[in-house]
Amino acid sequence: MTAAVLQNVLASVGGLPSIEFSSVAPSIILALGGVLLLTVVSVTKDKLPVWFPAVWTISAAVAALCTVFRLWIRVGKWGNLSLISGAVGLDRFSLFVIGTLCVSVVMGALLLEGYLRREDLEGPEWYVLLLLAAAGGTTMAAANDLIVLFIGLEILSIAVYILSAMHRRRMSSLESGLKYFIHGAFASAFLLYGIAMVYGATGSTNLARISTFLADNVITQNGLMLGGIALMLVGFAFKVAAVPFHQWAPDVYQGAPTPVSAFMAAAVKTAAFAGMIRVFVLALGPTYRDEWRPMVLALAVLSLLVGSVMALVQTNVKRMLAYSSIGHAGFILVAVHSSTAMGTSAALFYLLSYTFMVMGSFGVVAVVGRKGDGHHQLSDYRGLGRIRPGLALAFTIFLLAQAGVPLTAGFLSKFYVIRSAIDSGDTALGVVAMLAAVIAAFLYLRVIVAMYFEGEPGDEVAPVKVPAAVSVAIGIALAGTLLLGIVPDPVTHAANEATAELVAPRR
Amino acid sequence: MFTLTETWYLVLAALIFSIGAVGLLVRRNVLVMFMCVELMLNAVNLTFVSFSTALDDLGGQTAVFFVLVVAAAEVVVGLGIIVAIMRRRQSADVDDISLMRG
Amino acid sequence: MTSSALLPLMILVPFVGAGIVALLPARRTELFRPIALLTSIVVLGMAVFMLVNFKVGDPGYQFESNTTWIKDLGISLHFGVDGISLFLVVLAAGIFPIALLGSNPDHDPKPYYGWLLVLLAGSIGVFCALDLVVFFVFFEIVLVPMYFLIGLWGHGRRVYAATKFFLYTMFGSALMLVGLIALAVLHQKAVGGPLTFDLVTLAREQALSTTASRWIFVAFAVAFAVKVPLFPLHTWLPDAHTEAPTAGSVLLAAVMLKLGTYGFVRFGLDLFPEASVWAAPVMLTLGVVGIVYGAICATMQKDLKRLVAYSSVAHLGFIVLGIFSITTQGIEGGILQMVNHGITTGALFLLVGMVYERRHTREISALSGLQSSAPVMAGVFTLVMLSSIGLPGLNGFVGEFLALLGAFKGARWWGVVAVTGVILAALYLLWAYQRVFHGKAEGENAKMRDLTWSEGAVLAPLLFLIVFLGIYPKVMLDRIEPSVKALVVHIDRNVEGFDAKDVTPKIAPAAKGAEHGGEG
Amino acid sequence: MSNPLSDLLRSYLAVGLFASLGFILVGLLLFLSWLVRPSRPQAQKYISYESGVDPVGDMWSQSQVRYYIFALLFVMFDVEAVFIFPWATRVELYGVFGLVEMLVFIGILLLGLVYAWRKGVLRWA
Amino acid sequence: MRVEMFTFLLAGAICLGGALGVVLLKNPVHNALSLVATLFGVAVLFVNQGAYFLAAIQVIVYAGAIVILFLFVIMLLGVDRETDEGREPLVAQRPLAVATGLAILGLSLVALLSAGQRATGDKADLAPLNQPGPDINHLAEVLFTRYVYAFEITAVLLTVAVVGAVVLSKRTNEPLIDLDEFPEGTVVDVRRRADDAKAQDEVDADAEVVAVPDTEGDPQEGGDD
Repeated sequence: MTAAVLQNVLASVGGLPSIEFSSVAPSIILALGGVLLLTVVSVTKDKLPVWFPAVWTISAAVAALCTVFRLWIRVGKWGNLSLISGAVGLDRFSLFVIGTLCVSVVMGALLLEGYLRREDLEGPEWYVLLLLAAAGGTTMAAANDLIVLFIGLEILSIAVYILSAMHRRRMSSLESGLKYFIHGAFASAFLLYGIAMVYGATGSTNLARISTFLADNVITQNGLMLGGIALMLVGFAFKVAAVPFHQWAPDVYQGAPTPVSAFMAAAVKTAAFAGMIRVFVLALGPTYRDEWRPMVLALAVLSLLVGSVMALVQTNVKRMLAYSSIGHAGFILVAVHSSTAMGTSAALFYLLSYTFMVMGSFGVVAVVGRKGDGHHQLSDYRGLGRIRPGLALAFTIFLLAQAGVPLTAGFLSKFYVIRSAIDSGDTALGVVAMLAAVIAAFLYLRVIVAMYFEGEPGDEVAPVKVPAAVSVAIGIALAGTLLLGIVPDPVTHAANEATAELVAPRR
Repeated sequence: MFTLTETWYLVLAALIFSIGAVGLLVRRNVLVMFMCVELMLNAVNLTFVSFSTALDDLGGQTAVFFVLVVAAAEVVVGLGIIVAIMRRRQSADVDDISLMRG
Repeated sequence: MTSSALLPLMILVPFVGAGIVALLPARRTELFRPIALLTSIVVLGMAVFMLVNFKVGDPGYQFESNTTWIKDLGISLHFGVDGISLFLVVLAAGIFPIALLGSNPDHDPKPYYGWLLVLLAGSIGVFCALDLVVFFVFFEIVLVPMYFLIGLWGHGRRVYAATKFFLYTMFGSALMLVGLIALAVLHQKAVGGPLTFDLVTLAREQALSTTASRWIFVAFAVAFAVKVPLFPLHTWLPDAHTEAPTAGSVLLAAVMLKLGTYGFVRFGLDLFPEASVWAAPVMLTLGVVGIVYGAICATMQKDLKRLVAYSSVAHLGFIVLGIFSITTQGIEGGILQMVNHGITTGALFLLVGMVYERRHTREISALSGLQSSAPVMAGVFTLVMLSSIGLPGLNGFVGEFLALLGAFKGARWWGVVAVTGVILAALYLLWAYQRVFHGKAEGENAKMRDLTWSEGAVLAPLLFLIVFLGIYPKVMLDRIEPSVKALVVHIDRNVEGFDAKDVTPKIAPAAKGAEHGGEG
Repeated sequence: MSNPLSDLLRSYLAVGLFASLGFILVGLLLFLSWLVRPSRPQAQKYISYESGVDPVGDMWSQSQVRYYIFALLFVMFDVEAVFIFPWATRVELYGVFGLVEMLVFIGILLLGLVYAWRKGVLRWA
Repeated sequence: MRVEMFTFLLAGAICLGGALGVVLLKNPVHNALSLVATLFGVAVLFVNQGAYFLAAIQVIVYAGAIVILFLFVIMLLGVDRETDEGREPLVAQRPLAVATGLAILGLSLVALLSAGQRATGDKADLAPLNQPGPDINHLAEVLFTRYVYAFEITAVLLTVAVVGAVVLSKRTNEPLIDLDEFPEGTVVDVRRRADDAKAQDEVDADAEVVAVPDTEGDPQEGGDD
């Protein structure tokens, strides 16, 4: 409890912002975890066991998860807080998102552990960047200030750019890193330009002060405000790979090493959506709702349709999962579009269950990719049902969950989103979303058909070695997908309570 | 003559931003694309400073501070990736790079 | 109604069975069939216990059990059985062991029996679920095992058929999901209070505006039309039936098709009475078109199994006709026909499966003169065929007659056209029988071995039911009538300008003594 | 805008004038000589001058790979320095709080440097 | 007032000229130099608006470090000679790109010009700008008290960049294993290039003593990367 001591030493200095360290504990733990791992491994120079970085990462993520629970109870008692002079908003919304990020870090580390050993790549940098990316994500989720949100987004993005370019022996990994970098930089410039315009129109970059300013006075010439909203939306749409800003996603998912694509699909999307909800639904929701909702509606419908239709023509399973993740982004955009508390909790629940589903699916894809991470064609999955029935069954459950078959997390999350959409009056959007889900179901069936129905029993299938760590990750993902589908009560209850609130900073 | 309001600065910044965006979309050479990104970030800095002066508020200038840091980090990592690719191959054209066209 | 754990148990036992089968190592192939059989026998026992303890005159739900599943969404595991769904549950539980014994899989039995048990759990659950979401969950859960059964153990173009089957139903259920959520949300907005998906409360309170309830009815109707299958959406049925393994097609015919018609009764008439009356003409037309179209297609089929599949389309047309005539007789006839069709078509598919096992072909042209080489099978086939045609004295006739009676009262012209369907039915079946069983038998047809004792034992209960229900349907009618009467009264009360054109049923040898005063 | 700014700029005016004068004069001379001299271009005249010896290899000699990492790290720690400047101007205002704050900042970057050093990236030889 | 207008016009012209130079010129070195011109133009505009410290940083960090890094990379990779823009891989690339560019240009201009935008936010929200004394002090007061959180996570950002730089600059000549993965059509010249790359790497290996340690025979190195 050195943090407490340090805290009141600092607080004693008059006029300075008191930093309750415990409030940002998750981000601190993840960030320091990453940095210390970096130094520990580089100082001890390979005298540490090879599994040390993975264990360190997982324990850091689990520690962060524990602080999330503790803070959840504390927020329950004392209500939401705005801390460190308005930069961080501690409310159950951000805690839920941080929890989801910690889950994706644990699963990402497990997938990496098995993957790196098989590809005989080494170095702690993978895990360090994983932890620092998660730290960036947590700052983004809890950011109450647009600048802090932007920096968090940049930490997350840059770390993932490097991660996706780090597979030395694959040219496509380097290229996916470069392509992701160019699109990411382009998107950050747009997001930043949007922030600048909003700053011009409202006078502050703090979300709480922006919403109070917009509530108090109506801007007659709101050209700046509209421009700002449009540009910020473009920036977020890029990050979330919503159509028409999705061109980068399939190539980058295919090129990047599979555990990194998994982390990208789960964590980057979660953090980006958390940021988007915080900015649009919370800060700009009450006043500028009618301006940004039509744009989000267009993004949602396009993402749903293109995401599911384009996936049908793919033959590479990783590209298929990339397009299906664009479809999922469309679904979450539907929840964001309703811009109600129910919509937000629907989006949160969707993100958590999506993290489990996508991490599990990419875990299986990583394993079937065999040495060299190159075997991702549908034909590589032929006969998987026979040689590794357990793995094939797990992948079937993940795919059916993504299609929305009941008794899985996918069904309930889609159910939640449709309910929030209908509750805020756009039933047509709900129908479109479900039809897109049906189209996407055909994509998932194609993979199941490849695994079980194609290929005579006779022909031999290349052996697939499932490392222990990856099977643990797939186990966790399986448990998450099924438990969230069958016994979702505690999580749905938490998602309902995870409403966010912008607390104005004490001057 | 006209009085110099911040609108002039904003228009200039918008022009630079657009030129940067067009440059990034049109040019194939990766290095030039990076420079265009830097252009866009500079345009944003200019917008921040002109708003900061107009609103008589320090917020804009602190924002420029952090944008600079982010731009620097971005360039370092970007060029790191480019050099890694170039050592694997010679030409810097993006179309050679779009090896994985979908 | 004390909350009895019978129904949840009936759903849980097959899941447990499936779990045991899944956990057993694949090597021990001899274990899976007995475990599956044992589980289905236990479930059948519970079903018989329920049948015996069912209080005859009570129109409400019996054996109810209600535990909350997801508190925030107002979804509760509410199970209950009434006159309408009682016999469907018993049919599902009864037909299952028969389908199990009727045939055995040619490769890897472990997943086969595992998926079959999951299918059993799903089909029982779907008939006794009284919560919209729980019904939807079982409605889709039943999809996955059938997909794998058709896909892995089917014949010919099984992958195409399985995928087509999965996507058709998924499309329908997607609309239904949006419909039921809209129903619950609009209901909560109108009535206030917590969000609830409970069928009983939603049906009782009828809080929706007519346009909204009509739109939602259309969404439900599409989902059920795919399942029934009604004319435009039926193209998946012939493929699914012909490519499915024998057990699969028996269960598909006996249980899966009834989801649609049961859905129309429970979630159409009960939940949206006004919309059902409004949509009745359309549904009747589709039903009648189904009867005539099914019959015509059946006559042209060259594959015996495909012929039986198309005959199902015709029979289901009758059921829809009965239901949407919205008269007590019509609905009773519909429900009765659901059960009879399950028994008759199940027996037909078993017989076709046995012929296929012996001759490895289903082409009618390749089969001729089987009567001489397998007289007992020919006899059994004749009996089942006559029941399918609707020969008076057998179970098919009772259902069809009641449905037509109701149709004549409620929807006269549709009834007239439907009667021609009866004649066509007789046409294609008799013609097929003549080609397959009569004539000279040479080569393979001559040496075909007759029905073995074990196969006879499997078919015996079905044959007994065909005859018994044909002679004494009162045992079923007594249990179905109160609930149907309550349903008609419920419709009458909620829909103005709808006179329950009711006629006292004067059929069946032991005509019921008590006269019905008007609507009763 | 505010006038103190414009007299600051006015003081630079002299510098500006002086510089432009210089440019104009030099430019004028070069232009005049370009105008007058005959131009008979031969290849010999355009080879780069390497103190009389024939030039060897490409004009743009390819710089060594290993100096590139130094440039990258320089940018990073240059930016770090940029943060320390303003901090230094108001140190007395923050007191202990500012000290701890800057120590954390520099500490994290120091760890990054230690990592780079242990990775053997900084060897100049 | 006139002096300000004059410097704005001059610096604005330099910025626009430089920006166009970056986009239109062929030789990357010229692009880099025109980028420097733009940066200086922007710095002058900062001075014009009273943000002196920012102008200084702009020159030091941007022009001083980042563009030099650009030039360094250009020199390192020898891409300075004219790169032929003639070959256009995506037929629809150029008109499509120009169209989107114009759209973006239109968006920005319309957003700003049409409404003759004035900053409409409330005044001095964070802290008043024109207090007495150098602007670096006011900046410092705000930066390290109100934005302390942003300041601390910048350290994490810089560390990520350092790790990235070190990891990505690690040289390896292990063979590429995913070349056969891509359908023949797209990788025709890449495979040829990959072979040249290998040849080039050999040349690199013996030509320079690579500080980035993965040459094998480096005894005192100990466990390298």
